[in-house]
Amino acid sequence: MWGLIHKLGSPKWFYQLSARLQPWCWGAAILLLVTGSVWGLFFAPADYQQGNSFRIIYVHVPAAFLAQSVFVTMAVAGLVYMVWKIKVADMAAAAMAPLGAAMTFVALFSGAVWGVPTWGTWWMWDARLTSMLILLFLYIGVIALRGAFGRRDSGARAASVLAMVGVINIPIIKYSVDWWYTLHQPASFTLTARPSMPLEMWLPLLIMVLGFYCFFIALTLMRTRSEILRREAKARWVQALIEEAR
Amino acid sequence: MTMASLVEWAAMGGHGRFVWSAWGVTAVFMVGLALHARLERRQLLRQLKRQARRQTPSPPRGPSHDPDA
Amino acid sequence: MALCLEARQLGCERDDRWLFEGLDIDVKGGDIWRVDGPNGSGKTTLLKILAGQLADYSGTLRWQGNPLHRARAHFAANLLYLGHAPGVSAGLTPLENLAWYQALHGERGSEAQREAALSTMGLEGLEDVPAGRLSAGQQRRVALARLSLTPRALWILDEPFTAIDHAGVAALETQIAAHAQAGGAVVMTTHHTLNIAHPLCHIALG
Amino acid sequence: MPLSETTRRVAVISEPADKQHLGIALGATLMRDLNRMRRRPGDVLNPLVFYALAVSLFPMGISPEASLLAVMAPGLLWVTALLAALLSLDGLFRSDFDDGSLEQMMLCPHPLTSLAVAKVAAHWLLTGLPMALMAPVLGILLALPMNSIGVLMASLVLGSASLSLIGGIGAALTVGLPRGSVLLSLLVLPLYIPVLIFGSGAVQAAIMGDAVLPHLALLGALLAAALIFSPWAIAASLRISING
Repeated sequence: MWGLIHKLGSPKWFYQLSARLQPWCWGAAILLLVTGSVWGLFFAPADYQQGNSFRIIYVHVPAAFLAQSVFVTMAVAGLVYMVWKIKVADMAAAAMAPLGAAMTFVALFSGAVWGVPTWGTWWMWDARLTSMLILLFLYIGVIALRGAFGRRDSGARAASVLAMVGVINIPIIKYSVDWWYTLHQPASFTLTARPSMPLEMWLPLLIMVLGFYCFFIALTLMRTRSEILRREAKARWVQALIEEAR
Repeated sequence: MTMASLVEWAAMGGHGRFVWSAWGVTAVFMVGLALHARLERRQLLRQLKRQARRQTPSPPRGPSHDPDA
Repeated sequence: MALCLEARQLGCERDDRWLFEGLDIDVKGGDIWRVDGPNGSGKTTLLKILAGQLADYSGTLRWQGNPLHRARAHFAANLLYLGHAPGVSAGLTPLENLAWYQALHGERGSEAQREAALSTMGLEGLEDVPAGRLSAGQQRRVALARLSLTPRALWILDEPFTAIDHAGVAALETQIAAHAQAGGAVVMTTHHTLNIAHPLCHIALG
Repeated sequence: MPLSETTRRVAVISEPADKQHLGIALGATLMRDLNRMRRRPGDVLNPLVFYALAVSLFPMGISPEASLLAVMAPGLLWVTALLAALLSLDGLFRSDFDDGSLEQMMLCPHPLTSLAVAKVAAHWLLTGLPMALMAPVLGILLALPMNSIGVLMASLVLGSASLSLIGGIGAALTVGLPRGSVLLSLLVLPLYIPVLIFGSGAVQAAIMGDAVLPHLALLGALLAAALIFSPWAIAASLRISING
């Protein structure tokens, strides 16, 4: 077990493994995203209440899922880096943070736009949108803290601690915001309280969610590989790699 | 798919503005992130090559032009 | 039991640059180790690693036979560390500083003990002056008063002579020599030419 | 300078520090901070003056109309208390970090987590408690109904303890950074939101005559969670900042 962890953790081995994995992920991501989009935009029936603005769900929900799972993944990668000192885990955490922040912003923007036809205003302090806004601040905090330290591995460790503290607080924040929202607007319409979506609406959503996750994996692999090259530039295997690329 | 039905579909029953702005922003971010990652990688490789070239004076290259440079 | 702190293949990498590597050090009772090297050669980093303050180093560090991170509390009870910053807080008087330092190691101690320690460092009459108003040398002396106040087997001193006048330096050198003769161990760095009546062991860095 | 004991052999202490020693260390660290603040009252009074000043700005910004202010009083009192606590967090570890006392705390035989709790307790006694005692006066300024004054104080006492603990993590993470205080608020404010929600919720419930206990119970639960997790996070962050 110990040998496997360290072999898995060696940047060189990860670099080569991800080289093989990456094209498959990109292929799957593009395939899933295209089919999901076409299905969601063209063929899925419009919602009887909201009409076509319902189609925003095929972008909003996957982005919201991804925003939260990227933060959790980042916290787990931070824990792996802090406990087992595996540098690749921290490189992956550093690579995925901006992606998570971007997905949070996308979820926030699409959620707000989705609310316009139903609520008539651009911003509505809906429980889920508020939690998403706070999640965006947590992302910005982690990214800003990572960059604030002179030495890279101090910044990495600080960002890992903050990601772990943040991930413990996400359910607490979500619960308190939901409680706060129901206290002040008990009866109003909430976006996600969907009774049960019919299959032809729900299936494209599943495909889009899978597409978003494949996109996330592919992009994180690519950015982690760049991070490996940047941090291991002095290693012999990187020099050899550069040599043969010249 | 006549032109008329295409325009009618794009209008999305009046909600077109919202649907396309949401999808548009998502597409911009995802494509932007992907392109940025590729650009970042290409710049990094070029920078590493320059450093490698600076440290080890490379043998005088023949007339063939280096495609990557 | 005899004091022994052994380091095997000690190495430290800072920003892709190896400050030092492959260091083997055996600190035993009666040793005075002096770490030499130009500025920025990692002297302070080495002392911080030996004091158990920095964790990211390569190689092994053992205290009384078992790994340092497992025997941390026992090791800390026998360690007296003096860093660049003396560790004397400006808002408190020297007596309060020493009282807090003793309490940090679990000893309540007595006012008389602290006054005696301050007077050995030539700080009579300044016991109740807030440390913020003392000079750098006097603040350093308040920190050095700990050497006689709390007897510890292992001293790790990072440039203890900074801002100390000649008389103070001589007194400190005799105190260090006495500590080594009494069976204690000292690991120190200084740019000052030491003349101590005790054999010195050297570690050259950089 | 006579060297009194030259012949005494230097003994290697073997028995580990027991509970009684830990109590001495924690008590001394707590008293040390209280003494230091007694000498420099500015550090204690600044957050309180800021709290009073910020609260009295709102009527000028909104309207002197009592009924309007009364609706917003719980939220305003709680948000300004939160910002005042944030203001005083920066100094929590900074002076110890600069003069080297933090190094001594890390190298003493006692766990850094318990010393961190002692530091945070001292900070709470010097900012959280005085603010809770001062809040009723400011409540009157904002025409806060009288029946909710007691709950306001109780929620501030409970809430400010969690604020100090969670803020301690941010302070420990940014203590080594030159312009750390701006980053500190960016890191800590999102984590303050649950405490703010249940704190001001308790006061609003008291005004409307609803049940107050669930709110205070949730504040207590947040405090318990903070007491469990934040000392570990503060100690880990201090070790990172020391090496930084």
